[in-house]
Amino acid sequence: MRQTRRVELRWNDTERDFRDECRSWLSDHVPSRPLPSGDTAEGFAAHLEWEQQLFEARWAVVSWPERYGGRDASLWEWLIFEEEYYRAGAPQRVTQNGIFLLAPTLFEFGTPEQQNRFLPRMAAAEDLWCQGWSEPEAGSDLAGIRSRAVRDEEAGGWRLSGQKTWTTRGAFCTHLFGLFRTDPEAERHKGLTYFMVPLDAEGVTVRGFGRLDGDEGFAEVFFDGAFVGDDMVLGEVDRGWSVAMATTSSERGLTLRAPGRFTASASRLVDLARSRDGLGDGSTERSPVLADEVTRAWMDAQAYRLYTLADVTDIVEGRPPGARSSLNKLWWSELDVHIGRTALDLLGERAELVEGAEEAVAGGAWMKAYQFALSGPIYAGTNEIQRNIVAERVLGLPRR
Amino acid sequence: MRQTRRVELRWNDTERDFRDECRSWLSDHVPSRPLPSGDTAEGFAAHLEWEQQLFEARWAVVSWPERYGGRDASLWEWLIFEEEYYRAGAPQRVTQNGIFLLAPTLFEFGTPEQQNRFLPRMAAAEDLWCQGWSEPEAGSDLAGIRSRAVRDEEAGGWRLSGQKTWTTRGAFCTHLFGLFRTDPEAERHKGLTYFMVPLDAEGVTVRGFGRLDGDEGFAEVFFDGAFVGDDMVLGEVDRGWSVAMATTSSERGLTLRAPGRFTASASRLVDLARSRDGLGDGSTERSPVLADEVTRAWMDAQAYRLYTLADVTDIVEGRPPGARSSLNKLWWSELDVHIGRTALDLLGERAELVEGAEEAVAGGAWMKAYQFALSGPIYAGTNEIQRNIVAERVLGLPRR
Amino acid sequence: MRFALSDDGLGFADAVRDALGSVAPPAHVRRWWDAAETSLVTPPFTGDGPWQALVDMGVVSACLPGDVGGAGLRFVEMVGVCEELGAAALPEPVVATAVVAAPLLADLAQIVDGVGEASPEVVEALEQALDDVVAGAAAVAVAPQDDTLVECADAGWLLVEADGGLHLVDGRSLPANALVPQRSVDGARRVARLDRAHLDLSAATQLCGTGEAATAWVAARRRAEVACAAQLVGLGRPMLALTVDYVNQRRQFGVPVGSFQAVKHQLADAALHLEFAVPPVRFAAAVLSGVEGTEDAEWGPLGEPQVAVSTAKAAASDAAEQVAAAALQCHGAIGYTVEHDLHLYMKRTWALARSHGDAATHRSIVATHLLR
Amino acid sequence: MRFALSDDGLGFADAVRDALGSVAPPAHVRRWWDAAETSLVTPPFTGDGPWQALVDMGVVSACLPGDVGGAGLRFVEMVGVCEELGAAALPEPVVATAVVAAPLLADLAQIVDGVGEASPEVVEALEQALDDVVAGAAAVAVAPQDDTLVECADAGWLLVEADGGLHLVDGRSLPANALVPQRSVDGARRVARLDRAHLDLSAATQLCGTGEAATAWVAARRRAEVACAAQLVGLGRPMLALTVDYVNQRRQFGVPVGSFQAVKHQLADAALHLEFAVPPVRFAAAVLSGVEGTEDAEWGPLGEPQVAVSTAKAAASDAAEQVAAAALQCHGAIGYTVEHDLHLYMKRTWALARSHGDAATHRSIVATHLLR
Repeated sequence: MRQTRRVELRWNDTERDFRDECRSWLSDHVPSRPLPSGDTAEGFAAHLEWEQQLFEARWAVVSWPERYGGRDASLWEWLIFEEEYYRAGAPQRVTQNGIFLLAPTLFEFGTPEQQNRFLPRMAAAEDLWCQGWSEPEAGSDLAGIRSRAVRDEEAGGWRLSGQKTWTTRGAFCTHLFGLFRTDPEAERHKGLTYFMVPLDAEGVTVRGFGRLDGDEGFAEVFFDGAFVGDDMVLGEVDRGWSVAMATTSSERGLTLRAPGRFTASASRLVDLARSRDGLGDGSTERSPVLADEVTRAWMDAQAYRLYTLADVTDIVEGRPPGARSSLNKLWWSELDVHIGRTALDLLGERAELVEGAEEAVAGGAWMKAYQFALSGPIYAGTNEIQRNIVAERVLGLPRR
Repeated sequence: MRQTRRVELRWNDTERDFRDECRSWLSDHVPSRPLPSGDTAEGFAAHLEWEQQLFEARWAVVSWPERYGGRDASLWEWLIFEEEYYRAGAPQRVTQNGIFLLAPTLFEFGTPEQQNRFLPRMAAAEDLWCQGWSEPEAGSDLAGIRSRAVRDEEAGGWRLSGQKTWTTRGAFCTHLFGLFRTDPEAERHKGLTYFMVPLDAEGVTVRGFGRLDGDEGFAEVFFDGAFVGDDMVLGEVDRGWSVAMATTSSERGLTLRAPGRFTASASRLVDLARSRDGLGDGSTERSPVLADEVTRAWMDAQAYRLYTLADVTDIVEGRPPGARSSLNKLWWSELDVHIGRTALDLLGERAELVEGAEEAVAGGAWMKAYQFALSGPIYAGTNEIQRNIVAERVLGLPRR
Repeated sequence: MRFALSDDGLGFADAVRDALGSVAPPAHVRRWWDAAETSLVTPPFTGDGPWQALVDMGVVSACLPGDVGGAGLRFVEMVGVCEELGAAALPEPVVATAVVAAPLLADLAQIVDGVGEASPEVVEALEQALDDVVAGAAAVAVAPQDDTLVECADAGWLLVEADGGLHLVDGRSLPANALVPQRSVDGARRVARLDRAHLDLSAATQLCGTGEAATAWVAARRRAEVACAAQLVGLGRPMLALTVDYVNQRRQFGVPVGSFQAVKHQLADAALHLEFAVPPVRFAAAVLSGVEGTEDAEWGPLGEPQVAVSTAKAAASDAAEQVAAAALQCHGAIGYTVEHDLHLYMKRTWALARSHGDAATHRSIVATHLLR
Repeated sequence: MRFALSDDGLGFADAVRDALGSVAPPAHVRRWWDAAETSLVTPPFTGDGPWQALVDMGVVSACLPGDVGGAGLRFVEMVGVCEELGAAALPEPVVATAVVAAPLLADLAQIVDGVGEASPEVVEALEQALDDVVAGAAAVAVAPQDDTLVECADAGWLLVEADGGLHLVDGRSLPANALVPQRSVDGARRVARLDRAHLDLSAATQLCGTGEAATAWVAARRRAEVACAAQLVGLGRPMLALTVDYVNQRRQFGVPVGSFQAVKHQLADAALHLEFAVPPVRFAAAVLSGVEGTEDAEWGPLGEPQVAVSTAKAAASDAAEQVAAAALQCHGAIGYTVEHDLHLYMKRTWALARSHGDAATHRSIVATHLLR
């Protein structure tokens, strides 16, 4: 007879050891001064160095198999890693799009050759991947993709043409993954193929442009007959949509947004509120109102943490979350905006001051974080789309 | 040359005299104890007596011509009347649906005979009118009306059949106005005719049923071949939609909701907050958070008051508000819910106590008011419909 | 780490849901409403009906130790049951008796036994009260010193907090004017104000005044807060389900109302907040049950019992109210009638959202812990 | 009763809008952004361009009395102009000079004249400052004692509050390190911190310390608050208009994005709050201008100047931020780039919403008045 399962809120000894090792390494290695933004050329280089350090200490991809540079970490250990990583204030992960979006797809659809070729270099930050989902006419509506790949039988591959845009850190990366239309007759979700493309290929042009926060974080990528071989197709030709959906569900789901980031932000918000830059001596009527907002943000971060623990329990026990990952995305993205907004409200008049202003609190990091947070409800499927998904797939309302 | 128009925030002497007279009469006549709810049989009778008092003193329909019992009051004076009426805590107007919804239509579309026959009796609360818009299958979508009127040439009139529902105070009224389909071939907005129907006609059955707050405030009205003469048709046959639209735009617009009701509620909310039943001694952290909600409600009520003054200025100077009346309805209905909700939050545990509970604050009036307020975003075109209207007609978004 | 109901707790909750589905449908709730038309005294519930069904299932005595006839369950095993009792809007005072008062009685019996402080009369009364719970012969209610409303207008036993300690009062011997029933917007609620002037609190009713008793009392009040939160998240479910059914079926403008994005998004938001209120409620129950691991410093402030409790109640109150608001708005006029069942759940939500501390109060408690 | 802009005020606002449409398009704002890349010192604005155009139209000196070369307009006649200056996100310090500082200078000149308190040097400086405003030769800024940011990083004249009164300081004679420019998220903003250690506040700069001067100073700060509110409601308009254009044109899923109800409702809500923020702003301006009737007891607390002002600023801050949020969300990724103009308005909104007191601060002021 199977043993009765109980509520269990203790980390086991292996997990505790994992946390200790992780915490101790981070405490020794996290730069004491924040690196410059990884979305600028200068900052990107600094972040690459950091990524290489992570890789050498086997912290770059903890949940991957050891042969690719990981630690075979469990989902629980991965949560612990993320919690420690953000708690330590470690740098943003500029390798994130490859590791969190492409890699799960490679693990699922890649040939052994593709896996061996790309995964270790990705983990080591030798190949740097950016995503090529959006196009000028295909944002929320990914099925509207127009970029094309035309068969070049002679050369044994494909010729790519068209344009991708809003490619995060595209100007600094070496490779792009994304969908191209291989069957021009097919409509919408059909006839798309998932390609991996080296950005130094002939016929590829990358143009960086400015994001809201002023960093050159975005790029447009133009394809003008660029050639890629058959070995750069991920999954079946013309079946790219279902291949990509596995990736976007990672983007929306658990793997992109562990609670550690938000619980760490919420703790910093609490610290800000307790400081003189926040509520100060709390003597004004305004203070309790803002204290209430800080508390809401903290509570919502805790709810996300607990929800994730319940989610991971479900996954571990074989109850897959399915469309509930849309709930996740709604929660963390709106929580993140709320944390940022509350910080600005605490800072009051000084909220507008940014890096370079002597009077800026924390070097303007809160305004930067707020601007970053504002992208959350937009990218990876706008929150309007997510609410449709929740209504239709979780609640069962008619699709129309 | 026309005189330059300035900002002018003074009431003129006529208006001040009007206010004084009104205030003094109300102060002498408003019952010192609130009447029982006008949405119960017992309470309705008490309210009728009050309506008759109002009529005798010529306060029932101040903006109507004197020959129908009014005072030819200007829009400004009407605003003043409403402000004084609600400030004095005078009883709810059970004649409201006739006076505010049917009367403007009668003034615009009625024959002189109809006007002379119905308006004075309406003002005197001798005829009591309820609206018959909604049907089981036609709520937000009024064009889905199925009740029919079939021509009875011989009798010189029409035979009505079908069902109306959610007819406020239908069980206590004497007459109903509403739309019936006269051209069964016509679709949606076409082929409807605006009828006035005595509820004691043969073939009319009224069944009262309970509203959220427990009062028998709603009725279903069944028509089974009930006869009405041609003189009961308002406007042209088959053109009822445009006739009715004039009325529903009154329902949504200025005439139904003068700011006086909301500024008075907001003032009472402030009083509640200042009392021991509200924030008490203000010693808890909770208090400033609720004080902030009270302040928001008060400010929103003031904004509604000022917006209305600007609106009336526009109307008086010949700039009609148009679709902006949808903005009005969104504002007052959500303000009203916010006022009610904030009162419940102030009352905390005692918010649930209602009339008959010895511990209930103000006899449970706040819970009653909250429940009443909850109907605001639903009736007279749900707020979802209103937002569509604002988006499409004010902002110019595509109708789809 | 395993953050999910235990198999036992889940099985118990499922069994209770199934049972309530047949013995406590909305029509049952309406009978309590109807009874309130003529009298606010609690209708008899100790005969047939849901109370007896739950007694028979062992729900009422579940948290009592095995040696007095209970099942020795911890609160964390009962939190799913509380959700189900909420989802049924059950009028009977099961939650107040089973998870709040009964385990408190058991705690007090143990303390009295150890300290030997109470009079023989009260020791006997304590035994009798425990027997009554096991037999399902009486409900037990608590009456805190701050004179919050008593949640059962005619409990068989009453645990009254008064200066210096706790008193056990036999409800059946109370003067008629001691518990004054209060009419609630929820016609199936039976709440009362305790009029202490008509209460005889003597040494004969005094249970104990030790620190241990105070600790047990605080724990009981926290259980009451979390149990109330659990009922609130439970209440959210039928409101959401009724609404989803309605908007799928109701057509306007030629399409189901549920196909409009404005309706979809209101309900998606309501579902979102309801879903995210559940884990904090269950976590608080785990903390109050001393589940192993909850003492780990990694939890931070959330590991402090009152912070966990207040986080749960604030989240549940707000989420359930949001669901109620969305449900009413998406129903439109039909939801505004008492003929439709929605109001049964909605009014209970309004009441419970402000009972045992409203969201603002609980957030201010958390704020004090975080920002002090 | 006539609650609308006066014909003069409306005509002036329309004229300013027309003028700004040609002399201060978004490309003009971007020039200030570009200049900030290399230096935070205010780019020269007293030559050609919008400043001179507005000087020529009489905007900058409009609130000065006729005898010193102004038009003698009250603030209430300028509130529509402030809305337009906001709608253009105009970087030049027109608002701070024209409606805040210049009329304060005029008030002080009158007080000084009446009391005869100030030194001849400062009387002369006062005259010079007034002449500069009329000629458009310099901007004037105020520096309150609480060390809030100074809104013009290199004003020609500075009115500095210090213990015991107000000082008039010639900006061109300030040591380089006295006004420390602060980089703002809005690259077209030029704000600075006043470093009083490097300031020479002597009797030679002391204007007056009378009660009348204090009253004029309070009035100036209130004008600054309402003028900021007016700019915020102005800023809301281009953000809304850009968004309406975009969602009408942008297609996804085969239809314009603006046909989705979720987009419609966000924008309808934003428009609603923006529309309802305008009357409180204009009313506050009327109260500050002493428009006849504002002293009527019928206005209740709203008639108290600080209540009217704080109501206006709170409403405008919240409404403009709501419009900004809806605009960004409805634009999606394109709004998240600096190549699109939206961010020019949005970042100014973030800054102004918290300048001169944020919404929470102003609501707490109103709360104190209402609930004391």
